[in-house]
Amino acid sequence: MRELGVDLAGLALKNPVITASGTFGYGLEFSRYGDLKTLGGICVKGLSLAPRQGNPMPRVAETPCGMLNAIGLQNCGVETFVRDKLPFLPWRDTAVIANLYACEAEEFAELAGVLAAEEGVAALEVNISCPNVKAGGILFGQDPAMAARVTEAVKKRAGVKPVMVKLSPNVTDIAAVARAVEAAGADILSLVNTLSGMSVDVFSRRPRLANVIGGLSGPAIKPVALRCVWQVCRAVGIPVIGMGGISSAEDALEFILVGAHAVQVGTANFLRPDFAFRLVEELPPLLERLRVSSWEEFRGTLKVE
Amino acid sequence: MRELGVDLAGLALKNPVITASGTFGYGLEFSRYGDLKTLGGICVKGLSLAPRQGNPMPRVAETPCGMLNAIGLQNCGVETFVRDKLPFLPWRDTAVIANLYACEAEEFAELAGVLAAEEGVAALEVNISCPNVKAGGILFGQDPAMAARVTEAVKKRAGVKPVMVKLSPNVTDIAAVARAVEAAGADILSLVNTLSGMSVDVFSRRPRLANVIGGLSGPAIKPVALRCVWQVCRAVGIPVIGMGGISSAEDALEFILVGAHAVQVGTANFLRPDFAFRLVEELPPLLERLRVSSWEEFRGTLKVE
Amino acid sequence: MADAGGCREVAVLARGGMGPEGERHGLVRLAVENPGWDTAVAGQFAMLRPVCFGQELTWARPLSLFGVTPERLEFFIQVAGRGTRRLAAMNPGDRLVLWGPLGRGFAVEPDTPTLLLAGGVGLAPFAPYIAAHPRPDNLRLVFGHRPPLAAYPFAEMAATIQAESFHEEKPGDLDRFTALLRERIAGYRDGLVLACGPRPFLSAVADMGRAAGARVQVSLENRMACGVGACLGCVEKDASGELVQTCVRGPVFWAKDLEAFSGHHGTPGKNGGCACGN
Amino acid sequence: MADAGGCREVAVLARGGMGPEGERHGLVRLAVENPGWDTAVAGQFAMLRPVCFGQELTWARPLSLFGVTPERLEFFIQVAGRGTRRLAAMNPGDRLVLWGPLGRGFAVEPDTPTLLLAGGVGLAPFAPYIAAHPRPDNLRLVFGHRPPLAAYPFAEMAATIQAESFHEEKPGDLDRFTALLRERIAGYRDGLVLACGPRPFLSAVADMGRAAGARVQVSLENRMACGVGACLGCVEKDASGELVQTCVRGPVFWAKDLEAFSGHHGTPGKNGGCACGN
Ligand SMILES: Cc1cc2nc3c(=O)[nH]c(=O)nc-3n(C[C@H](O)[C@H](O)[C@H](O)COP(=O)(O)OP(=O)(O)OC[C@H]3O[C@@H](n4cnc5c(N)ncnc54)[C@H](O)[C@@H]3O)c2cc1C
Ligand SMILES: Cc1cc2nc3c(=O)[nH]c(=O)nc-3n(C[C@H](O)[C@H](O)[C@H](O)COP(=O)(O)OP(=O)(O)OC[C@H]3O[C@@H](n4cnc5c(N)ncnc54)[C@H](O)[C@@H]3O)c2cc1C
Ligand SMILES: Cc1cc2nc3c(=O)[nH]c(=O)nc-3n(C[C@H](O)[C@H](O)[C@H](O)COP(=O)(O)O)c2cc1C
Ligand SMILES: Cc1cc2nc3c(=O)[nH]c(=O)nc-3n(C[C@H](O)[C@H](O)[C@H](O)COP(=O)(O)O)c2cc1C
Ligand code: FES
Ligand code: FES
Repeated sequence: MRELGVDLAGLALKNPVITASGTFGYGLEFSRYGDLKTLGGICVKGLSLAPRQGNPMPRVAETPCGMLNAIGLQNCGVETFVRDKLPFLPWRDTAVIANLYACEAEEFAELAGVLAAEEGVAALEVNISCPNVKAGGILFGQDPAMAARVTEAVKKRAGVKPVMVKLSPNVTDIAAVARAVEAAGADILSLVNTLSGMSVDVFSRRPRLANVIGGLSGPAIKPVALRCVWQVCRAVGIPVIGMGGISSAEDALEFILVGAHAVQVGTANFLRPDFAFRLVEELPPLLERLRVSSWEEFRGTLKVE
Repeated sequence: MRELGVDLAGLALKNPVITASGTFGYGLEFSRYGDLKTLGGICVKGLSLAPRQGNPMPRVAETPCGMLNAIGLQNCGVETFVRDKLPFLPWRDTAVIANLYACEAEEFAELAGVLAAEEGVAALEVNISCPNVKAGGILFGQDPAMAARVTEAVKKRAGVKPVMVKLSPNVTDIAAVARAVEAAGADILSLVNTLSGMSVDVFSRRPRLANVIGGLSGPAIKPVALRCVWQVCRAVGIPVIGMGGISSAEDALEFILVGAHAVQVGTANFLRPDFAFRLVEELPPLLERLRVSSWEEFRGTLKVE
Repeated sequence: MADAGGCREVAVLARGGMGPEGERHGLVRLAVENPGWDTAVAGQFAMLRPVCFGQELTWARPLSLFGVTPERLEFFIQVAGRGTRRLAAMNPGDRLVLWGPLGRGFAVEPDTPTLLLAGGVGLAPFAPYIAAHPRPDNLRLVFGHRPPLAAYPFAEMAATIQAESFHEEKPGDLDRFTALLRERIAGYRDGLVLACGPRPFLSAVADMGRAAGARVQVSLENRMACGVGACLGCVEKDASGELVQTCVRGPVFWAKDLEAFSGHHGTPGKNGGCACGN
Repeated sequence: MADAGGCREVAVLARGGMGPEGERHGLVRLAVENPGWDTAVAGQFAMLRPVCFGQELTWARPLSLFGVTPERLEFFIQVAGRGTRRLAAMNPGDRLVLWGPLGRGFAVEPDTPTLLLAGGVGLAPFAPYIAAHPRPDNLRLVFGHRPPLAAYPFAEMAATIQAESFHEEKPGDLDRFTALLRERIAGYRDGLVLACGPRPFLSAVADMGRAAGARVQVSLENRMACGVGACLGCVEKDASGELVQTCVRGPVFWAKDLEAFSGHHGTPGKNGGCACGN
């Protein structure tokens, strides 16, 4: 297969491999382990208007074939990102995607406004897996109407930047949220965010995360993620970016087989820091073995009776 | 700790270890591997009014630290169970819990009626993780109102048998379902059932389950299960039975630490067929190490600030 | 005896390539401590779960009994994926959990001419079958294989009974192999034909056996999670349309008793599945 | 150099108990191929992920550099859980993924009297520290331990510098060890005190160092997922209330630069966490 590139509603990627938000820092942390320019895209850590400290320690825990995190969106704030990080990223070669975090729709819109002006930002990814402070803490992503409202608000201020909405798997009907967000104008969907989980230590009788509850990621969640992506791809017409537990080239292609246009890799970046770079290299030989000569010929071709 | 027994709203168990429905056959399959009388309880495979064939093959697939199944509730039917299986189970020593499967509330009630008459049945476990045929296929357990209706219907016909409702984790707000079911008269809650998941093979481009979607179980889901049990224990006053990925004595105690009265072990029975028997033996020394001298002193004592 | 049939943790005693060429082709012979089995029948199997599976690989792997002595159980493993790769890499002293002997083995009719048909690693159960048979002169083996013959225990087996092998190397060979099978099977009217190998091979054998008037047994390799009849993951439809567990009602079945091998189209199953995933 | 600092798969060269008693106490010395590191500083660390972790254990494990030669990197491992158990059981030839050298090491001030304080496996970074120090006569080591001294590489280290050890065996010993530490530290006004060991030990050392007017560095062992500053799982609050990554800004910090070790109560963090679990 010659042409690894994909185009998602105006977001052009040289290959479908994007590093997932929160697992690849601001990108620069990994330049020692590979050439950032070879990646399809980089989603940076969730950005908020003001810098944030996040949750108390401990905030990560290892689980069978996965991990929990409750970082609590520690980040340097959007201004610092734009000033001190973005200029050093190879954004002309690799799509830099800003991941947006806020507690109210207006804040999301304001963030979008700041980033819409930045040439180096290829797209905005809206993290709706976080609590809506005004609505008493229920997650934006758990209610189709609220998810739609955030999408609209961001879309209005995003200018020409494609808006990608990142869905939570912690819902009864993910397709319903996906349809609502599509109707509200989202250009792309990405999923899944982490599964809500918890871990405790019977010896100390304490939770392993100070926040008690955290987000589960890694291979353990891949079956759930794949099911979500499949359901969403059948429910919407806009392009979908799949993620959740991808830790090999085969895993990546599984998401494309069920309908995704591109993938994000998260926890696997912790398996080894050159993981994403290697994944990009492993795709062509695997596609060769599968005799796939274009994405169109493979994407969404799962055979179901 | 001398006294391992627990009492759950009239369901007395000699110890808190119950084998989970669908993973321990009708119990007798395991008599070669241990003494069934040593178990706290046995939940048998989901029973329907008529015998059922289940889904086409393949219907199990291995996943990282877990498995998917889409058996489709193959079972011998409640009559055959009562006639050919129940009499051979040591139900005077070990609580035999019938797991009920139906597509409509009336069917559930009818099943309850049949089993209420059986001396050997200690309790009824209502599997509401299955689609409501009348309501167009949405799962009973995904809608608090429907879950409550099934609970009421079963409760009316259950006579003196404690009614245990088994919750699905595939919902936005499991505490809401738990509260609805408690209000409808459930005596006990058990959770979690499997997570909805999927697995595909990029070489054949086929799903690994003929049914495409199946239920994820095993250690992979333990963090999600533990979070659900914790949330439900804080939301209701009735006893809770925790399960999901338990594969050691420590795992079992984690569920009790977050508030469960007893546990069920499922997929771990496939790790080795004597798993549940060994678990019963491993609890006392571990409790000793933890210096726990009664369940009351340990249950629900997770230290959260 | 109850004890012998339980679940035990045992140690690996020896591992080696099967024949001089085996290791190179992922064909390995594994000997483990015998926890007290004495009554195993050829065609029965064991579930093996190396301690090194940890929690990552959930299921034990089913393997046919290849040899049983009072001290050791032997298995013949072909590397097919993640689990068999780890099994085939075990070293003496490494530990595994094992339960069995499981299922039903092949029919033994000392005085009936009996044809053994093996495809690849399907050769495994026939080693103990031949060893235990009271009238080896009534046995004949036909063995089809892709890796070189020296990677299989064929020579040892051919030393005691009439045996021939067929090397499938290029496309077209399959047709010639099928022709050979048909010819051999034709001689077994009212005789016994026992087959173990890939499913398409078993299907072809069942068809040819029926045509020839032979009584055929096939050994199935359905995916198994528990091995004890509990998970219902390994089922096969019998001739009456009932789904039965391969692990307890098989893995060896009379071909005529299974819908897929009986030549009859079954009735669609009554009361199909549930979308809930249990 | 860029290459040397990358991520590489290497083989284990040797494994052995630390000293004659080490293996029995879960204290193991592991040597692996050096993928080209030449500039490592004592106190820096590597992330090690044995191939045998498979997918079950998600994270690599951080280990201090214990020895560096052009051919080999050496580590000193104390079995603490699932990951270190597997690391400590690796055999020559087994493969692991490794990245580093990571983080910032201990200050080297040749002419400043320098006190090295180690608790248990916290001894590890001081072996290369001593080896590389231009003025070993300016160094002094105090080492507290629970397993027998012969399970540690103490004798080798004591051969080149002034060193003493303290065996904590029974309750009450801790107080006597603390008294010993206080006495030693008291002699280092304006000197350098470097500490590595369990967190309560580091806290006590920082307090005593402050009281004595010594400059103190502590090496933290916060839980780490990535080791490269990306996951924000290993953070520690600095003296200004900022959360900084231990893996890149540490693991060695000046005690005065960290809230928990500076003796000052920090301001509550601005803009706390999010319940979403990211
Ligand atoms: C009764 C019985 C006896 C057997 N005897 C032998 C034997 O003596 N020697 C031997 O080498 N093999 C034998 N097998 C087959 C062996 O069990 C499988 O090759 C093995 O389980 C595959 O596991 P894996 O992890 O290596 O492959 P996986 O990575 O799990 O899968 C590889 C492929 O095999 C499929 N598969 C998974 N489990 C099974 C299974 N249980 N049977 C068949 N395919 C499966 C998968 O879907 C996949 O396509 C036997 C199987 C059965 C049921
Ligand atoms: C910079 C640095 C250098 C280190 N150098 C050495 C060394 O040279 N030799 C050595 O033996 N150990 C060293 N450690 C500690 C070692 O990394 C941990 O003991 C190991 O990661 C525990 O993993 P495990 O799987 O064995 O234990 P787990 O089963 O994961 O956990 C055991 C206990 O340790 C906790 N834990 C998990 N990860 C860590 C961690 N990274 N650090 C501390 N506690 C943890 C768990 O919460 C649990 O309570 C170092 C740690 C750091 C951060
Ligand atoms: C440590 C950590 C931090 C994360 N931070 C964010 C974040 O800031 N914003 C976000 O949208 N997702 C965040 N995620 C979720 C990931 O981007 C991804 O959706 C999830 O981990 C599933 O993919 P994986 O299994 O490949 O890791 C984080 C995940 C991890 C493990
Ligand atoms: C093969 C299989 C069959 C199952 N069948 C049923 C069933 O009939 N009824 C039911 O309520 N749950 C069924 N379950 C769900 C289990 O009882 C349990 O809720 C789930 O597997 C989570 O626990 P575990 O991780 O310990 O397996 C089944 C699970 C498996 C793996
Ligand atoms: S393998 Fe579980 S029923 Fe046969
Ligand atoms: S270990 Fe990930 S930021 Fe330090």
